[in-house]
Amino acid sequence: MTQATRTVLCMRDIKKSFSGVSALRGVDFELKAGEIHALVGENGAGKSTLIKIMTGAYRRDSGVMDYGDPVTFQNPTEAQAVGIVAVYQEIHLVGFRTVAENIFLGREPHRFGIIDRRRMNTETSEILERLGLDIDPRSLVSSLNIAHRQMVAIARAISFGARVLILDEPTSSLTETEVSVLFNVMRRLKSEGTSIVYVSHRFEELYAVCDRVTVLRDGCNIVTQSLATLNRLELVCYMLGREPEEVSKGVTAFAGRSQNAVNRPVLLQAEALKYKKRLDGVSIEMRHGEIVGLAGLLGSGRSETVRTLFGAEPLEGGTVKLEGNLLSLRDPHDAIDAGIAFLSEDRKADGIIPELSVRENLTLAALPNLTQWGIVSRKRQNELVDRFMQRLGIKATSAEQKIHELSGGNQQKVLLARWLCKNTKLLLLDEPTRGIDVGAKGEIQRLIAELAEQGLGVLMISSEVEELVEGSQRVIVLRDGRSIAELSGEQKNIKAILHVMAEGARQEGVKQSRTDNE
Amino acid sequence: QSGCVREKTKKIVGFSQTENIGPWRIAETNSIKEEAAKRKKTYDFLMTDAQGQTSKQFSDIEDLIARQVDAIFLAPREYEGLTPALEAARAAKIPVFLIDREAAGRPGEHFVSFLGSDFIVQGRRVGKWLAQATNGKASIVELTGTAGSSVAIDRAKGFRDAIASYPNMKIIATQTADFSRAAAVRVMENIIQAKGSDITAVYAHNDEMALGAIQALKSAGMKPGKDVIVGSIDGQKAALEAINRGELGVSVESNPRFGPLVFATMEKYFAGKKIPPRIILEDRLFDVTNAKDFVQEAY
Amino acid sequence: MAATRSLAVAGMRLSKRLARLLTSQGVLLMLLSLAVFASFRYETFLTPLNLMNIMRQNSMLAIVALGMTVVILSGGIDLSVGSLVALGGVVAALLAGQGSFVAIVGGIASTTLLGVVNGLLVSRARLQPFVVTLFTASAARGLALSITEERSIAVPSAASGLVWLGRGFIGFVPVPVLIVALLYFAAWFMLHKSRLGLHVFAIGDNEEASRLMGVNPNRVKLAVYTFSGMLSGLAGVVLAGRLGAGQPVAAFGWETDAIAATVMGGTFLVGGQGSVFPTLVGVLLLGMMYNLLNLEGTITPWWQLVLRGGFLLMVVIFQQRIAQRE
Amino acid sequence: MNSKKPDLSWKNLWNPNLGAPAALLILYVANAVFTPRFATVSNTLNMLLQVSTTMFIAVGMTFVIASRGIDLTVGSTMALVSVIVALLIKYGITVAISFALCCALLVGLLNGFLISRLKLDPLITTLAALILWRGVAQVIGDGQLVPFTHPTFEALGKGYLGFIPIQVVIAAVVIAGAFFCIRSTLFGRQIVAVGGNEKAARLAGIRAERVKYIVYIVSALLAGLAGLVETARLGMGDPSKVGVNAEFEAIAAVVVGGTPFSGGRANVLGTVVGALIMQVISTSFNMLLIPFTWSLVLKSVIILFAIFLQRPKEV
Ligand SMILES: Nc1ncnc2c1ncn2[C@@H]1O[C@H](COP(=O)(O)OP(=O)(O)OP(=O)(O)O)[C@@H](O)[C@H]1O
Ligand SMILES: Nc1ncnc2c1ncn2[C@@H]1O[C@H](COP(=O)(O)OP(=O)(O)OP(=O)(O)O)[C@@H](O)[C@H]1O
Ligand SMILES: [Mg+2]
Ligand SMILES: [Mg+2]
Repeated sequence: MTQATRTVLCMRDIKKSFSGVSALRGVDFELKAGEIHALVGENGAGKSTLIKIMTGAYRRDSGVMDYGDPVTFQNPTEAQAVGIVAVYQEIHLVGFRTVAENIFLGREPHRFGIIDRRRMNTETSEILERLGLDIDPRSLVSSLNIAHRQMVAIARAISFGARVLILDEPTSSLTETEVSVLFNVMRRLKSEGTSIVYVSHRFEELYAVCDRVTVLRDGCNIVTQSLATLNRLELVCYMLGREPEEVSKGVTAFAGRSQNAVNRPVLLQAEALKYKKRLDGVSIEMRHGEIVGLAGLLGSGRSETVRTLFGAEPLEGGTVKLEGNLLSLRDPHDAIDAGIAFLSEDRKADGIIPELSVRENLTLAALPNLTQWGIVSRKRQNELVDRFMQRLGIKATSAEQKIHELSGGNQQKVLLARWLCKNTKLLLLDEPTRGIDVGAKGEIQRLIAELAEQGLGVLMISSEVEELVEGSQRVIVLRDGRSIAELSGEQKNIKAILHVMAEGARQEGVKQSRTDNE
Repeated sequence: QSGCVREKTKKIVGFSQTENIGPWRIAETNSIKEEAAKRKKTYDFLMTDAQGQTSKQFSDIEDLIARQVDAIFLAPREYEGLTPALEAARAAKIPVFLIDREAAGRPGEHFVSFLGSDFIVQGRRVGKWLAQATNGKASIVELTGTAGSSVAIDRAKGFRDAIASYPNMKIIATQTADFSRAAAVRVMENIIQAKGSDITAVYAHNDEMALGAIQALKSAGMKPGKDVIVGSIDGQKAALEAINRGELGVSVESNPRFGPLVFATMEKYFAGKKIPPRIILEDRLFDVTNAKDFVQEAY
Repeated sequence: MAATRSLAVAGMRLSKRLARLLTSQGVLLMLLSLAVFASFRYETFLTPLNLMNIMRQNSMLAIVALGMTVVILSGGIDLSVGSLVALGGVVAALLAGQGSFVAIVGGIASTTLLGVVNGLLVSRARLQPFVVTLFTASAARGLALSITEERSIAVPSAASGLVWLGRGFIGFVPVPVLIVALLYFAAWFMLHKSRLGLHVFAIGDNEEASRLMGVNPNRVKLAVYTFSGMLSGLAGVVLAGRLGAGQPVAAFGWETDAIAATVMGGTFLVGGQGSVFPTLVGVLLLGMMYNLLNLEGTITPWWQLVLRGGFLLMVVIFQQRIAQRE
Repeated sequence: MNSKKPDLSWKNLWNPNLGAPAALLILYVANAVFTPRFATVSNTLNMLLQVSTTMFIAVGMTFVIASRGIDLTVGSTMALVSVIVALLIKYGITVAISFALCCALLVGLLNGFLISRLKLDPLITTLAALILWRGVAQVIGDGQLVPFTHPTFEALGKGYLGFIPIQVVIAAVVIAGAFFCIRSTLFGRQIVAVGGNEKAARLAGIRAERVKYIVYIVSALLAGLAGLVETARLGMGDPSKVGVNAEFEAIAAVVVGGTPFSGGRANVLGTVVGALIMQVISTSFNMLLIPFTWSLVLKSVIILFAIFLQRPKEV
């Protein structure tokens, strides 16, 4: 057991505002030697901002930071130099450079300015091996999938041998195995005396590795306490600022919802979808009012499935029928016309239009409906925006705030609202609750269920198997670009799903998915 | 096919033109091309366009040398900067005939001869004419040609020489209008705003700019030819028409039709005759007395 | 499982390599086929004199294009190069009376200084490179015209070093060509072997990420614009030596030629991807086009413009096709 | 509690969006004081007259830049329109104008095709097209000036409506239209969305390809309009000098006016202010008779300063 007593890093009364809007209003934070310190809070509570101030990526407006001596970092390089290293929430890597170059960027082994590439590559191999990763150090980062990129970012941070390691939602796109590898590494680093700041919205993870927790709410720190003495419910209450009895029970907000859509008419029939080498025979059938989960390992083709259904990637084989009508999906416009909506897993790249306001982002898809003679009705736009901002509880200074200034969770709500304010029949959700705090997550899950009750069909991808089990009526499992099994009723449990995801559909009693249809 | 395999019986003539913008240059190019076309039987004709860049013109001459032409007509971009090219031609024993502008170098050595007008004299003649027309008392706006071009520099110099002896002739504004009518309209409008009715004369380095200035004067409600006397250089058709309308006072000719002369000079040279180092063209002066007679033949 | 994956990764890398090679060799291929065409059509094309002409004539643009390529790789653009060439040449010519060394150093120093100004405005003041360099270009042009009173300045024959730089030979290799070769090798080495080079690629690719990973983008930007300014000055000095005069109106529009050459070489305008040698091929392709138009000698200037524009467009489309295949 | 430092509050007060209007105001006032006859009605009208062609192009350029593109062909489009209208005016004004604008449309269509369909980079594509179309214009006009007389058509560039030049009126209409378009129409919002994040816009059902197509067409048509006005004003078609460097003037106006190259924002009024700033500078330099060469230097420095005032804040 490490005796975590010495303070490594101490922040007092940190304030930061962005063009007049306060993100942090006087936060105190203390990190002890050799502890894993969880930093939690709702979306927009200020976690990422606090972290960026720690590393000098942002300048604080006021407050002191003590790292042995009082320090002010002008940029992340200075922080790195004294042993404070971060993995930021948005993966920050350079796409067209190799893995090794990314891992050593800014501190390349060199002689007279000439890089020692061999050393860089061998050391990178070692680091990756320690993380159990099978990635060539010379491959380009842009050729890796999100999970691998995330692992590379983590590998980079770990390789510094830092005194303070900061991980901002590192696990949001990792699978269970990768998460457990990461935790082992974190535990080892801790035993070596490294202090770790860990941000996550997944509570199991916090309880699995963290020693203490600091809860932020609305830019203020609410409490700092040992996790051993704080149960989940209390933690949630601190985060949301509500009383225990107000906070609902159950793992996800789906729990206890009615799950009955058998008698409804068929909504979607997708058969034998093919796309490049990634999809090779995915079939999905679903009814109005049904929530269908799509499970699979990373790279199994879940995202591609929904993207092709939305016309975002060209379909190279197979048919898609909506309410019995054959669709020809050349681009998303066609899908939208048919009544399909899609929420991408990559909010920043595929979702928000950063410079535009919440109002514009929210009404983007519905604009044609709000338009007469080519002129957008501002009045109807405002009505719509007001309604949905209220209904989804979107936190923004006003509807005119730029969307990139909102926190991740609120951005996600705006994007969801973008589709809800249109008449949609089928909602395709790719990781709708990734990186979203419990409160907002619950709201979004409740919303999804509500929508389904109103007759909407929802096809949902999630890496959190609980979400699939509790939220959906059926779970379709993909593997290597094929749909291999469909689980419902009793079979739809975590163990079974994980098993099929990993091993294929040979388990007895699991219904084989039909590639030939009835 | 002039570009293809060379017929040894024919001589090749290369013409390196500075640029092909504006009526004057185009008239020059066309004159030389027409003359070459007349001698298709005996000469192949190649032309390069330096697009107003000395460095490109240097390369063009190098290319002509590599192409093994027998003579080069060169309309230099500028006085300085082509000496090395002339030296290269001399080393390759290719005679060079300079037309319309001079270049640094010795005649008979770096080039055979210079054929062209004297720009300083042109400026001087406009100056003299203006002095007479205004009785030695004028407030003059000068519209200069492309900044840095030798023509602009010489025409400015000659004009100043001429009016130096008249104490009451003052240049009250001098601005560049790039030899272009569009630019001249703009610049003149602004100067009119600043100087208003102070302006009594305009000296433009070419006809195009004079025509632009006349337009600006008219739209400002001033009467070119009466309130403001305008003088320029080139003698192009539109200018002579303007003289006939009474808007333009004078246009000193700057003859662009070098074709016959330069070919004749070259043939004399090949025939072994002695060529004078400078062949200066007689430039005429057009004003209200004679413009009518020449308007048809102008370019 | 792991083995097949690493095999797949290796395969993917190989095909990418091949594609990248093609992107650079695409222009090379075009250059060669144009050369073959020309050598059949013009008997004087394949003479040593003509080939040397092509290389020598284009060496100044090649120097400028090198600077441009590095700036573009860093995600910026430098529209001031043409004016800086003029300024460098003019300053050198004005100083030539003081001896060649002073002239050369002075010419290069003046433009390097303006390169620093570009760099500071882009990095420290966070202004957009396109605009900054557009206006420093016109400022530099104005300066060059003002200090010479709009005249060309002859280089006195006493400044033999300056003249040698533009017209001299070492053995049978023209000095400018030698300078180009040295510079391209040095730049290649810097870009691909040094830390600074890696940082140039990194900020061109993703500036924010590089910053968070400990690269100082300001310093890198300052370096690339200074480098580009310096090379422009050098090109100006060489040009002044070659022409025997410093001309304030020289190198008009070279920035667009330099950009075109860079893009023809397959460097992406968004930054982060590309290399220097393909740019050299791009320069030669442009230069050979001019050379062929001259050897043909009968195409009217306006058709020459149409051909140039069309050809450029064709190369760009061709490059795009190759890049898309990746 | 209220112990804010003054310089901090000043920094917060300073809004970078005000940079351009402030610069315009300062320039105008300074000139009113120092330049004789500057602040007169006739000179102001004169400036508006001169700036109007730049205004057309700059407005089109604002659209293009907002969609995260750039259009360098505008100058050549002007030249093309100029020759064609001058050559065809003898067949009647309607024929000439419609044919000329069709050619402008063609330029826009080609740009749109190359950039949105073939996904080429706009800068290099329009650079190549700039050379190409300038050549085509000269081929059509055989490099010559094409003079003509047609009072009705010439009124487009020389006529007055009351005491206001017709082209200023047209410019005002174009500006108002563009402002309205960006602010309130579906198309305007789609341009900004595409410029802000093309992938996301596509996934929200916007046909990004089509939007970009239209943007380049609009830009080309406005350039065509500028070419018409310029030609009418000169009373001749000029394939080699009309519209030279017009693209850079327009881009400068757009950027000085605060529309960033990174796309996703369109500030039409800013562009107007930007164009006015540049016009005030060049007019006053002409009026103060500052030598051209020095005015190049001074003008650049002033404009760089105006841009500097609007630089983004640091976080
Ligand atoms: N660059 C920025 N400009 C303006 N406002 C910002 C900026 N970055 C963050 N904010 C604001 O600061 C507040 C805190 O954001 P921050 O990203 O720190 O939240 P977070 O706790 O990390 O949330 P999440 O869990 O969603 O990541 C939010 O209200 C956000 O709108
Ligand atoms: N050949 C490849 N080249 C580049 N990227 C690839 C390739 N194959 C898969 N990927 C990337 O791997 C990731 C996972 O693929 P996909 O999205 O189909 O699976 P998924 O099950 O949806 O995974 P996720 O949980 O990340 O959404 C995707 O981001 C995809 O872009
Ligand atoms: Mg965050
Ligand atoms: Mg996915």
